[in-house]
Amino acid sequence: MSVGLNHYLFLAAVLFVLGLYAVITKKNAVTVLMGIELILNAANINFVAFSRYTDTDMDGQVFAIFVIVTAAAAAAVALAIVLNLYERLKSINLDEADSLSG
Amino acid sequence: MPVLSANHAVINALSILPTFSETLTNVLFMVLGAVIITGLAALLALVSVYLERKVSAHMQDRLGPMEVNTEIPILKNIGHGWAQTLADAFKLLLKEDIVPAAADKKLHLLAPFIVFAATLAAFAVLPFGRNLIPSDLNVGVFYLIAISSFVVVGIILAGWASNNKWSLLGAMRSAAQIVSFEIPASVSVLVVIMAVGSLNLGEIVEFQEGGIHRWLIWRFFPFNLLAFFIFFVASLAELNRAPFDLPEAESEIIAGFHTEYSGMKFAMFFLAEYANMFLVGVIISTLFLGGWSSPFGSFLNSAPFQVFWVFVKSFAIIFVHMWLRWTLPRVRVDQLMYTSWKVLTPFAFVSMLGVGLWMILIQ
Amino acid sequence: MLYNFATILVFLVFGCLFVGVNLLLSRLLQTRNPFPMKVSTYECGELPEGDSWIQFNIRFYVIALIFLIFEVEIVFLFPWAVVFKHLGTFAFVEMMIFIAILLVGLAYVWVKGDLEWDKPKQVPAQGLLP
Amino acid sequence: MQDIMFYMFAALTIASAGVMVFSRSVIYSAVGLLFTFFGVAGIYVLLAADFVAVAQVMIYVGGILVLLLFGVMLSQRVTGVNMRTETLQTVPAAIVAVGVLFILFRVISKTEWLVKAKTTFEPTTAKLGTLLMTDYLIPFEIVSVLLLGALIGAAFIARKG
Amino acid sequence: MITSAILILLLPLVAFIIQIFVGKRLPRKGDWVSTGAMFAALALSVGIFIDAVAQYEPNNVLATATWDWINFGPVHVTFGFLIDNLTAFMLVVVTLVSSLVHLYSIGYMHGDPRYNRYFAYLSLFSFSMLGLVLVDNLFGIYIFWELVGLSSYLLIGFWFEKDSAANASKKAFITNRVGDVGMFAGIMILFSITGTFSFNEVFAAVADGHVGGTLLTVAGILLFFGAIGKSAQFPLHVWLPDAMEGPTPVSALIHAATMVAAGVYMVGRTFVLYTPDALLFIAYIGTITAFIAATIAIVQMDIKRVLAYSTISQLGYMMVGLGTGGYTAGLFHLTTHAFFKALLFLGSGSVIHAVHTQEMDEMGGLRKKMPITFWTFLIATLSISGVFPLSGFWSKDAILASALGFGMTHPAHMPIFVVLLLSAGVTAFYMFRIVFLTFTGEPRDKKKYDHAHESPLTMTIPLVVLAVLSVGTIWWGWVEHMLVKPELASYGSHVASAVEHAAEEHGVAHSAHTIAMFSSVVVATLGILLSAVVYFWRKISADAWAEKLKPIHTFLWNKYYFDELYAATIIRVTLFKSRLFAAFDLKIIDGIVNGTGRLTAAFSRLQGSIDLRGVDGAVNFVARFVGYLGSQLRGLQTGNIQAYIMMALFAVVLLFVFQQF
Repeated sequence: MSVGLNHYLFLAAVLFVLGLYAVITKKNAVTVLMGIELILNAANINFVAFSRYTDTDMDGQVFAIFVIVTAAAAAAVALAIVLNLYERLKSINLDEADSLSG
Repeated sequence: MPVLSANHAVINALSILPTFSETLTNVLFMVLGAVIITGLAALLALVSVYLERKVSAHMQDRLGPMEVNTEIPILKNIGHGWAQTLADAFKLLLKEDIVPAAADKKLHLLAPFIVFAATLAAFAVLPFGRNLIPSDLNVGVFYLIAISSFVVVGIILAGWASNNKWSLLGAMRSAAQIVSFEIPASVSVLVVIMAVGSLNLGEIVEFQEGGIHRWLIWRFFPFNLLAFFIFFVASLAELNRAPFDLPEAESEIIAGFHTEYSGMKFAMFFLAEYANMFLVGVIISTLFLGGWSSPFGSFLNSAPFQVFWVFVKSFAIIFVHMWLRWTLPRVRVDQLMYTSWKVLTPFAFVSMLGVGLWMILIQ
Repeated sequence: MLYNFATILVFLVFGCLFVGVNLLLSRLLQTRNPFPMKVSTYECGELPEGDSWIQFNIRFYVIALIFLIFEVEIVFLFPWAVVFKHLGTFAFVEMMIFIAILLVGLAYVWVKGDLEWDKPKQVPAQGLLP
Repeated sequence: MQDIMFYMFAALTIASAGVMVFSRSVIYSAVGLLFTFFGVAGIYVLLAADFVAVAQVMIYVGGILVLLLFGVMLSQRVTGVNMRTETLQTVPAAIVAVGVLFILFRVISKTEWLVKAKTTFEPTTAKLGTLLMTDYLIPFEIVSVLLLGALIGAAFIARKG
Repeated sequence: MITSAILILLLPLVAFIIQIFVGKRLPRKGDWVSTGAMFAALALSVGIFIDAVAQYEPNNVLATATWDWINFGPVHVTFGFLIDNLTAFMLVVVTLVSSLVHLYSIGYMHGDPRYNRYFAYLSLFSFSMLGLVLVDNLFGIYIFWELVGLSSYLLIGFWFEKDSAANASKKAFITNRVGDVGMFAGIMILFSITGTFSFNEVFAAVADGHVGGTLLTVAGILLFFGAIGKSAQFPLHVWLPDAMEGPTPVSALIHAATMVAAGVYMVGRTFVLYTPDALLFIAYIGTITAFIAATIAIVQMDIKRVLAYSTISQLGYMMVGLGTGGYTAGLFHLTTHAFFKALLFLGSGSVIHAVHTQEMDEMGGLRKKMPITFWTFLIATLSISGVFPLSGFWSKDAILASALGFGMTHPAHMPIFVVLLLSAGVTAFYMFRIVFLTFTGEPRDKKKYDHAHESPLTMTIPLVVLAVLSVGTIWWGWVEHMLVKPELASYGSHVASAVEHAAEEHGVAHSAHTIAMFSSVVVATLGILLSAVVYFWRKISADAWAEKLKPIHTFLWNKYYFDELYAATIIRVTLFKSRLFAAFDLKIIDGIVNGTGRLTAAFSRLQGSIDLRGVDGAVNFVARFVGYLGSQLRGLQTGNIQAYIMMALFAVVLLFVFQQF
């Protein structure tokens, strides 16, 4: 059966859920970041798939690029924060980073 | 797709094989290309190792490897220890592959795969002749830069897998070095792209055909030359060679990230390094020195000569690389970073600006 | 266009194949005598002491960060460069603005001294950077 | 041929994503992530988005993954290999994940998409270039500001830390 | 003309104001102020009268003036003066008697502590009386009507320290008010129909049939109620005898000449309004009053009370005159009566002044002591009894003639004439009884007799002037000509009967006139002779007859027990009602109030408890519940970001699941 739009969407959905699972379960902040990257990738697949399979010409891809770029910026800042967190708490397990105080 | 139809025609013409369906011929041809290129890469690596040792020897007024020879009659009388690297290869084949106990077995094994595969993948895009481009990728140059980032990851993994703080430190350092020199390299490549107007390596070369004066190095006079120089220096750093060979500098941190590697895995890294050197050579010749176009314009511009010119130009560049290795003193780490960020990057942007303005004003 | 990518994929596969074959070959031919001393981590000959990890200077991260931001910038530059010939000066000015903004970033990082790569102070392995 | 490629890449991506999610060690997740990015790049190629594929490889693998690895290196006190990343509340997370998956599948299968598939594979870089410069100029400039902000922010935070 | 009318009206008012505010500090306590004002008004009135006589037109309107008084929305109430022959007559009568009384009071009230206030009240009374006469609309009349009532109340109760005076003034005022209510109702009926108060508009409306027959009769009767109250007619006459408590000049002015005449004047002014039935009603009331008053007067010993009853009786005559269509006769009798009755009162005043007692059995033989008073008194008595040449004869005769005429045309009503004739005789009898008892015979009280002396000049001059006026025979011609009954012809159909009634009467007039004249003279002389026999020559002893006719005597002595009757009925009823209301008020209202008080107290206690336990309880419960909820929820806020994401996603899934079903 030829590969239609739904296949890509299903793939994206699976990736999304895996990413979500990682974000929820992993205690290690970096892994959580990886999970987030995974989620963003899933979204990107959808964008490109729609750009390919519907009549919006290149918008999907441009959007995908912007997502990639923003993801990069986000990852950079997030990681900086994680390092800072590590500096303070000597560990980057998220469940230990639950106090709001300074 | 010109290549495709050409290959098809050639095979049918040869009618060696029964006429296959279109896709099968494509696959067949791809595999053929891949085999040739891989063999070429390996061969070239060995040759350049040999060349390296010969050149560095002669530069230091000594002979270099002379003894190793074979009994085979024709090859025997070449002399000059031509089979030295072949012998080394066989040696490494037989050497024991020591994997440190504390190392992470799987990653230790995976690292060479990633590095070599990435390097080889880069070869797919190189234009050896008008129709001799294994994969005439439209986003060719951009792909090349992307593939180099695979190597970085491979190096970091290698450093980490060997669980040796010196190798890890070496890996991090070489990664940082490659990473920080990648920016000026990319920007200088951009300068070329702006001039040519396409990412396809074939088109870049066709843009430069017709004699040495059309080579990109001379056009838009100062800026392209500046870009060439920046790219040349940046590629040196990315190869971890010569003045920037800090990571596996003998006097510094042992053998850098592949200290814990021995035997065939070490050979793979070594091979990847020299293949990379040749790769950089071809890239520089394609981008700046007119690729397969002969310096004399249309003369000597037929198919075999195109390949000839590619090899001549790339070996010339390799020679310069080697030359620099034994002339320039090693650079300190902070000087390394200084050159990359505070010298090369600004000048790269300046050249880009220059070319841009030049083209706007002239148009 | 798909064909080209296919070739790349084939090249990748052959790359791995080449490495795989060689490693397999060497595994068959090599002599094996792993004894503890040989397999311990190589410390220029001395005994390896302390864990293999030492606290890294934050500098590596900052470098990677700057690299990432500029790489993203370059990703945006490439399509522009490709169509640079056909675009008018207006696009050129736009791009100059784009680059100028990011050069401001570079200047900031430069001024703040994140690019200097001073020698890491000799700190005992276990110690933490202040 | 194309379908085979799709299934191959899809399998690769999902497998590596699985490795990333279910692996104990952070490094293994990183490697998993590497192959996921590579798989996703392959998917983009199949969707005739060549520039995006290469950009994906370049930024994600070359940039973000390197950054993540650096981050991991700099934040791991524990020696060597056994860098366990414990997990918490896995069971409820699994249930919720399956639920969300179920929801997404229903939604995807239920809605009829306005499918108008394209068959040709044209190079996209030139079009992207023009598009970026014309229609998406403002986001383009905003992205530059965003990047500047991210750079300064991250540098500042990293330095302060 | 109008300016003089205004002046006439304002002079007494100004005098009153001056008197009230600065009276005490003026020399001679300001009596000259009010008397002077009165004489000025008299002069002006005589001026107007001369004009009227000069024009010599029957019922001609000398001058009118109207001002807009109230106009809100559709209602336009105008206020103004109407001066015609009737007004001229009344002006002269009122101002003349009033100024004479003022003169007389100077002497009589000499030395009284509230001397100035007395004159102020007199001026007020004159002002209101003049106003009543001048005004051209019903509402105006009503206002001055009340003012007159007020001033009579003040004057009757002048010596308020005497309880009897205070009670008398209250009694007078209340009885007047009862009458006024009827009058007010009548005015309002007319107003509600015609929408206006002024006479000519109301008369025009009546003329062109706007006002329905029965309704007009009812209005007429109600208006007449006012007259009954004011002129002390049959049911409401009880207040006049008690009003004698006031000073004698007051009685003379108010209760003889002017105020009591107001009723008659009002009936005369609004004569056209009365339908035949109303006129019949008036006539009957008049006759009854005349007869009753006359009979009571016979047995009274107090000189002023006798005169009071005689006044009531004479007013009855006037009403009968008007009632039986003798418009001019009634009004003429009013003027003549004003003069001789004023004279009688003032005369009795000087007698009382002299012997300091009002009881006739303590007097006697004062003829020698007070010759002027005696002679003036005798003339007045002759006039009132209807002896031939005097004015009293003419007016009384005219009334009797009209009554007879009426009787002839309506044989059913013949008794009116008979009763009237009888009471005329009785009148003559009791008048001469007074003369004989006071002035002739032996003095019964030696000490008083010696002390008696002729009154000073200020008191005797008015007596003489009045005496001359009482005699005045020559007027009848004028009056007859000047005060012609308003043209009945102008009435609408409903008054047709009145029209033909007048024509007939005209025809019959001559024959009735002669018969009436003859019979009245006979009756008068009989009365006089009978009185002389009993009191002068003492052939028949009054007391013996009193014994013989014991029941009748006591009945008359107690004034037909009217007071007792009223006391028994109205007063007790009112008292009973008041007691009832008081009780009602006490028990029920207070009960209610206390009940609500207690209820509120109980309710507030209840509400308090509810508030304490209920509301506070609820509030505390809510607080505790929220606290408990909070503590439970705190568990959720673990601070673990991933837990939050988990919960959020769980919610999404739940939402989706629910959305499905």
